[in-house]
Amino acid sequence: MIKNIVIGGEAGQGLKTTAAILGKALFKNGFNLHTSMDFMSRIRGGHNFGRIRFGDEEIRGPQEEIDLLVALNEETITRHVEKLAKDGAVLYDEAVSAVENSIVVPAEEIASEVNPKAVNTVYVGSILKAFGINLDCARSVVEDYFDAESVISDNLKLLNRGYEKGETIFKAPEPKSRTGEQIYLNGNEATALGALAGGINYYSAYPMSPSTGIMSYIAGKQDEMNVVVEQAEDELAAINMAIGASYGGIRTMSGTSGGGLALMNEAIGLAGLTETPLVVANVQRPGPATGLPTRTSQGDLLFAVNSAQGEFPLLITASRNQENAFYQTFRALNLADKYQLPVILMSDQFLADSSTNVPDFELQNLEIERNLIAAEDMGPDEEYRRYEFTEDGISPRAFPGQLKKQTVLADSDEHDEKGHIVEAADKRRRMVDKRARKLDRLIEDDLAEPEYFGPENIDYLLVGWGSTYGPLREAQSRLNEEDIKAGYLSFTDVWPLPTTGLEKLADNEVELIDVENNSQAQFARLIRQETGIEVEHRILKYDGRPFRGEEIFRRITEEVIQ
Amino acid sequence: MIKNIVIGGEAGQGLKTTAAILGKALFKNGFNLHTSMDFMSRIRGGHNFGRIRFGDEEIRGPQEEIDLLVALNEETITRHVEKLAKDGAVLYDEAVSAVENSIVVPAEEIASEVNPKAVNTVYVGSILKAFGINLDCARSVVEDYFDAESVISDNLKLLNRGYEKGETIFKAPEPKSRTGEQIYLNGNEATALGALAGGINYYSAYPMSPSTGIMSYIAGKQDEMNVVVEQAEDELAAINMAIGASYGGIRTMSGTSGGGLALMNEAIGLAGLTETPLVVANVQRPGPATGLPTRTSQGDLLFAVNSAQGEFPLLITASRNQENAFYQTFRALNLADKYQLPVILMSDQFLADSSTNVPDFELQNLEIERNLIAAEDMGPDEEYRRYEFTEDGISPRAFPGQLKKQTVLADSDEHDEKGHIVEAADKRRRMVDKRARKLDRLIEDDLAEPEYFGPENIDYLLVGWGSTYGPLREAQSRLNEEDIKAGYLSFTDVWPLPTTGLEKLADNEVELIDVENNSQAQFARLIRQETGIEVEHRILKYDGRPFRGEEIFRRITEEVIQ
Amino acid sequence: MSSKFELSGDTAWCPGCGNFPLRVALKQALEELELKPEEVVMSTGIGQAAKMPHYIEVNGFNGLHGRSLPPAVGVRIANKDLQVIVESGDGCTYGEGGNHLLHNIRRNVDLVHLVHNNQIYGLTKGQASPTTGKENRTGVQTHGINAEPFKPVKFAVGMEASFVARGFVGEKEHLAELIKQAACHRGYALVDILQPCVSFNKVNTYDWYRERVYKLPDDYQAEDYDTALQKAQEWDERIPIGVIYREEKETFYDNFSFLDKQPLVEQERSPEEVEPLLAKFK
Amino acid sequence: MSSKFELSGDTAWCPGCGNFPLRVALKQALEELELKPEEVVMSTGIGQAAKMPHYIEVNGFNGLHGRSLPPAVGVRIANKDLQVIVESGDGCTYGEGGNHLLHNIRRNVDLVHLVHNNQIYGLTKGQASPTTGKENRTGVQTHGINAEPFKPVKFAVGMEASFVARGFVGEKEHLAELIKQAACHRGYALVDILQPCVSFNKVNTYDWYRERVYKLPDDYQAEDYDTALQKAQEWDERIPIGVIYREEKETFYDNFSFLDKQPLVEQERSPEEVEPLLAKFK
Ligand SMILES: Cc1ncc(C[n+]2csc(CCOP(=O)(O)OP(=O)(O)O)c2C)c(N)n1
Ligand SMILES: Cc1ncc(C[n+]2csc(CCOP(=O)(O)OP(=O)(O)O)c2C)c(N)n1
Ligand code: SF4
Ligand code: SF4
Ligand SMILES: [Mg+2]
Ligand SMILES: [Mg+2]
Repeated sequence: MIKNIVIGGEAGQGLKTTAAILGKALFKNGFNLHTSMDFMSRIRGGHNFGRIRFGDEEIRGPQEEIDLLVALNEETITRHVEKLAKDGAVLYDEAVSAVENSIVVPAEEIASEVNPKAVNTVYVGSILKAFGINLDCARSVVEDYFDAESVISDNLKLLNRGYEKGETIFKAPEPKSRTGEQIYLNGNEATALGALAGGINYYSAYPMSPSTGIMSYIAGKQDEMNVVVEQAEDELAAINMAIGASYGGIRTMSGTSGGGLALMNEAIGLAGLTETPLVVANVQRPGPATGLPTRTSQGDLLFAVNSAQGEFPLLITASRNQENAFYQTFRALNLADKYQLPVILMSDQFLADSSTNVPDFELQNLEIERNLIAAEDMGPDEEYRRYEFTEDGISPRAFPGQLKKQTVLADSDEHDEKGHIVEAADKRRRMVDKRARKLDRLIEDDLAEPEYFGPENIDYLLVGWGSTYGPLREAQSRLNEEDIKAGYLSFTDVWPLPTTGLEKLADNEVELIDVENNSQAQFARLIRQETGIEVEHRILKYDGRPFRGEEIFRRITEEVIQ
Repeated sequence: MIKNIVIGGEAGQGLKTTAAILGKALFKNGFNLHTSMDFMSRIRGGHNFGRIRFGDEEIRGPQEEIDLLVALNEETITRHVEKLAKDGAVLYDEAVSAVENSIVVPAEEIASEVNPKAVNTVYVGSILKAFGINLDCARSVVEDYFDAESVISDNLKLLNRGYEKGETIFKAPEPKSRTGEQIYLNGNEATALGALAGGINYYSAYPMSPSTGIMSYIAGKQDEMNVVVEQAEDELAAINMAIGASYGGIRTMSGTSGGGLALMNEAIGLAGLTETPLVVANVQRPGPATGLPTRTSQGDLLFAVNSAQGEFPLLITASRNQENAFYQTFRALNLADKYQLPVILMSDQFLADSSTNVPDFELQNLEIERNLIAAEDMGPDEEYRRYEFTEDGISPRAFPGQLKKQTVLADSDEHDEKGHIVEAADKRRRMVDKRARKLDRLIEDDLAEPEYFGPENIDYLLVGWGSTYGPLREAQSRLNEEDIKAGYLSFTDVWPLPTTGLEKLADNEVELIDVENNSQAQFARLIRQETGIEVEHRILKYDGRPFRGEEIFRRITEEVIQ
Repeated sequence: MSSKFELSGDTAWCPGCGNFPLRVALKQALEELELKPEEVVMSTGIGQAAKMPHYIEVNGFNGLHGRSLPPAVGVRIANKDLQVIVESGDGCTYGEGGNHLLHNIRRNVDLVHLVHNNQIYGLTKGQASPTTGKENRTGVQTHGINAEPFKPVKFAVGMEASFVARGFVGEKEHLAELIKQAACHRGYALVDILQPCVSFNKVNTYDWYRERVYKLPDDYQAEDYDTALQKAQEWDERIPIGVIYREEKETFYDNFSFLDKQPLVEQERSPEEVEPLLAKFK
Repeated sequence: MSSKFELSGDTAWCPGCGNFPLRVALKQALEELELKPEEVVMSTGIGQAAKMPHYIEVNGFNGLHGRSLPPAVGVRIANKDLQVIVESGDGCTYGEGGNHLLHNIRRNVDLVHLVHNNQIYGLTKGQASPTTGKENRTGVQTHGINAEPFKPVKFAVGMEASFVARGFVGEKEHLAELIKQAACHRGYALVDILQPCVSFNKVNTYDWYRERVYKLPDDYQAEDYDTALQKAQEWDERIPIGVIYREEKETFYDNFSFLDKQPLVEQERSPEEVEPLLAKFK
């Protein structure tokens, strides 16, 4: 059984705190859950809301139909009431006549007696009560969440009051014991943890929604993890500092959103030409220009694939969910080092700001692979050449000061093996070819084929990349439930495009359906560019909102299958 | 008959002057000619050279085989002598034993008696003599080229001396009277003139080879043409100033090369979202990063097509030669205004720095179409809305101050018809659709199909875009001469990609050959992306040097036809 | 007082924000300058401050973060009859846009530049801006600030900007007066405006500013460079507001004889004008 | 004298260029500092000046035009044991890279920053740079310069950079001494170096500089800010060379306790170190 809570109110009403405490409490109580946030680009006022979906089944994304609507203001009711389930309820500080089940909790009044700032905890208590969930889980979260003793005790008090004033309307799902240890976190946190696990010592960025969470998380761990986090004067500085640090020999990372990636473009080419490992997280929002700063999109795909003037090897990989974000980030750092190239790690606001429960990370299986030259690899009289020609194009990498009596020269002009500027036609050609060979090797050894989900024989094949994974899996299951033979191919690596799996599945009998959070079906275009395969159907969404599984299901049945 | 002169020497030896005077003299003498330059990225030293090909037939590009090699230093001989034609000659200040025809002109010695700085004119005299061409044409060029009386008289003197000391080796082609009035200019000059004819009042840029020539030319005409030319502090300023000026109501332009275009990327999206007309010339050089700053490439195609994060209508058009550069630039300014979108005008070092004779521009047929709203189009109580929804997506455009009691609001966030920030899903969707409709209209009304050259029935179809036009036409003619049934499709508009002509020609019987100055066959990729058509053969060159017609011909016979 | 610059509707600013009194002062100044809305163009970057053209009835170009200045220069070149106002936050102007500030002081185009200096990144929820004081802690600057705070007024006077002032939103009348003077000044005029951010800057509050701010005396010599250089260094303990430095000098326009005749935007152009240029190529 | 920093081979510089004596002074300074080539990293942008790491035996990161400073900061953070030198032209540093200069003065990372100030864009063939004098004409600045020249030393002192000096390639020994002092200074050290461009700058020639340049007297008080502020304004008629301003202050490194222990690049990392962080998410 799955239940869906929506909590809405103005920016500044503490929605984030409510969602965080409630989500964590439900998590501690043993549920699966998915919490997603819909924010406006403002600090106060307007209308924000969060969706918390929880239950005993696997939960992969948000849902539209609301079981419990928690209204921090009246507007929330007006905006969301039509999505209320038949037997849904509204929690508000006065009775709502239009709906059948109206839970009245005058939260502000209640809080004002104890601590007006802690009003959100009243809601948490009443919400748990609505599902008949015992408060224990929430108590420990409150104790963790706040620092000051007095604040904790106020909140515990209000949690109880909220519970007492509330009313049990729903039968809660039975929390089953989840498989193994789990953690509950959002996409930005997962990415940040992947970066830290990957051993970064430096992170430089310029604040930009929705990527800032990565920087904030790492910044909070600077001393613990020996990482310097530097907020740069602009994105040009951020990326060029990171490249310098990487040339200097430490692992580094940067993160931004589309507009920042645009400013970083020239330097991505610099990393490509100088063969400096570089990982940049691009947390997408709808563009172009400022666009919709706090919303979600997959509109930067072809922009990222075709980064920077000229031609150079580049890896673009997209995280499919919170768990994957951690491992992808870790892997990106390894591959950047191995192939000495820039990697753009694609995420988006939906993934970045949504929290879910995932299996605890398996750190013991991870290995940091720097792929640096060892001093003993150098012959006694050999001169170190940063861009030595090798069969697979990968030159031995050293950092300055690493090798005795050897200097390391990296150059943004076309160069020879040592790193000095060259202009001769044949030298240029050889260097272009050398760099290109690295990508051939990467394709052979490390490129991740898409994962396939679904039955063996299919009539329809859904294709998608990155964070649409959750909703797409849900849609695909729903289709199968309705006896529609549909499979789903989930891409993480998108450039170079892995083609084997797709080509195998995309035979003439199968109808392909591209599902993307953009208006131009960029991934379908990329597929045709690289394979000639035409994806005939397109389910596109470009209003800044994430897909919901049921929505994809519905649109496919309406627009494709009919 | 066509003859080919190569003049080589160190940077700083005045090669540019020699080529300019000689080229102009040959032009005045009634020849067709093509002058291309091969520069190193340095001010002095190294090895630079120019190729001047002239004759009585149409000449579209450079040629490898040399008739007369003019060596300003010894290195020139070493580097180029192997390309000397069987009956070719070398002009040098001492006898060259290795070659049959050696013309000895001790130019420095001769010049030192008159004016050592004018040594180049000695060469011009001797070169003309080598072909038995009378000096009259050169005299008038010298009189035009220099300002000071004394410098002119020194140069005239040295022109004569060079002529006297030289020796006639070749029979010159007969200058036929060319059809109509002609002019002789390079690609950057043609682009600059197109911009001036298009009525720009503002040009802002940051110096970057090989685009700087556009800025320099326009800068020299500021007062004459009422144009403000501003060298910006960086490319970010350059493009954002231009966008502001365009919003302000005047026609503007900017120019750069790949690295600068990367920095301008975010602002190209800004022009897209704010629907501000903007023309940017991207004069390509080999990338990524600094690359080969003074050489040629077509490596920025997909980068330009996929400019900036997010999705917005954009036109990419490439000039095919000097004549076309003028008209394309003019047209780009008109289309940017008509569709209120950014246009990237693709050129490259080969086109920018090569001079040729073209028919005088037909100014009387050109019309500047601003497509601004007229005051009388507004109803008496109507509020002006910058982004009014219309059938074809094109909203009436006014500039600030134009309409009484009306304000003009442009916004980089997603916005409503008035220009105010919006976040609602349906409003976003409608605006994305509105912008997209403009491109549909452009495709219908204004997109230029590629030009086709060749016989009706073909076995091979060459496809290319932009400046490879000259060499490709030459190659195609050569193929036809050898009874190979080959046609050539020359694209100027490349995004949106015009597909009709291509789809008509590319039937199963025809083998397609993509010819590009890059390593990744970007245009072939774009074709497959947009049409599914696979271009099976690829003739690629990515060493920073332009194609020569004979080279394409040879490679096709070797690599494709066999 | 209802003003022709009034624009009805909600703002995205927080209740109590210093942007509100700033807007009042701005509207008052524009009224008193007897301008019409269509004669004013506001060019902004991105941030809370930069939303101003959405909340006041003027022409607006709300461009990219960090790029409030360059479009303004373009607009002013296009049309000399417009009053062009650049407006943006401290992050936008002194951080991302620092290079444009540096070079536009040199360019000296006739612009009014109002910086809402709340010493914080408001819209992105409270990271340090270049002007954030060392004593601040933020979600990213968890250690405190890794760099010396940028001092806009000192910087601008050091660069010999032609007009440098500091205002405070707590002194609305005074601020309106500064804006008027900036508009009347011929050349680039920077007004750094102390504007408390009630949501994210818990250090530089209204009280913090009120305790320190004082108005320059009437006999202050803003035309004297050495005086200005000294005065521009004051901060921390006592913070002067008023016109700190003023110098009439050559503007960008003076370099172009054809710019002062008629707004460029009104000049008709025809392709045939290039005819004479073609002669050189014949 | 053959030096371990000597790199044989041709340069792309013009005969007679001021870059040659600059290189001599640099090599001399590095010798006298008793550094080894592998202990020095030079980070440069793009331009004629920026080609230096190709003509001297040190580690080099020859990055993008305008971006000579940021990679240097990264290198210095990675490895505190390296002597990091930023080197680039006036166009690269003061034009395209202006924002990095502005903010790295504030950051105060321990770097030596040598600017080859030839008052022109050399590599792109002679357009005006921010420091080009008003009296110059170029192929783009056909009217002359549309903006006030940028004054690097004045700017840096105004920004309270921790070490500000001016050198002249015509005074090689003196210049070598300045470079050494900059290297020994703890914090960011800017050395603006007057370097004639014989190919494109026909105004600011060796003679032009020689007529104006003078060495600061021995008793000059570089530690006194007001003195420095005054001295930094001298130009045009008389141009002081030497250390104009010097102040020991907090550096970027002081903000991070873990930076001074061991170069970051030598610290081993393991994925399991994040284990304790995961507890918060359970
Ligand atoms: C290129 C780019 N980088 C980053 C951002 C994100 N961003 C938007 S506003 C802002 C800072 C706002 O601070 P400030 O300019 O001081 O304005 P305030 O909100 O404080 O008024 C940032 C970093 C962006 N929109 N574009
Ligand atoms: C992004 C970018 N813009 C422009 C250029 C072109 N460019 C190369 S060097 C240079 C100017 C060089 O001047 P300066 O920095 O003073 O160095 P100098 O050659 O005088 O030593 C320019 C504009 C570039 N390489 N990259
Ligand atoms: S975040 Fe700060 S500056 Fe922005 S509106 Fe709120 S109080 Fe004002
Ligand atoms: S162009 Fe000028 S700065 Fe560059 S090498 Fe030549 S003389 Fe030196
Ligand atoms: Mg601010
Ligand atoms: Mg220079």
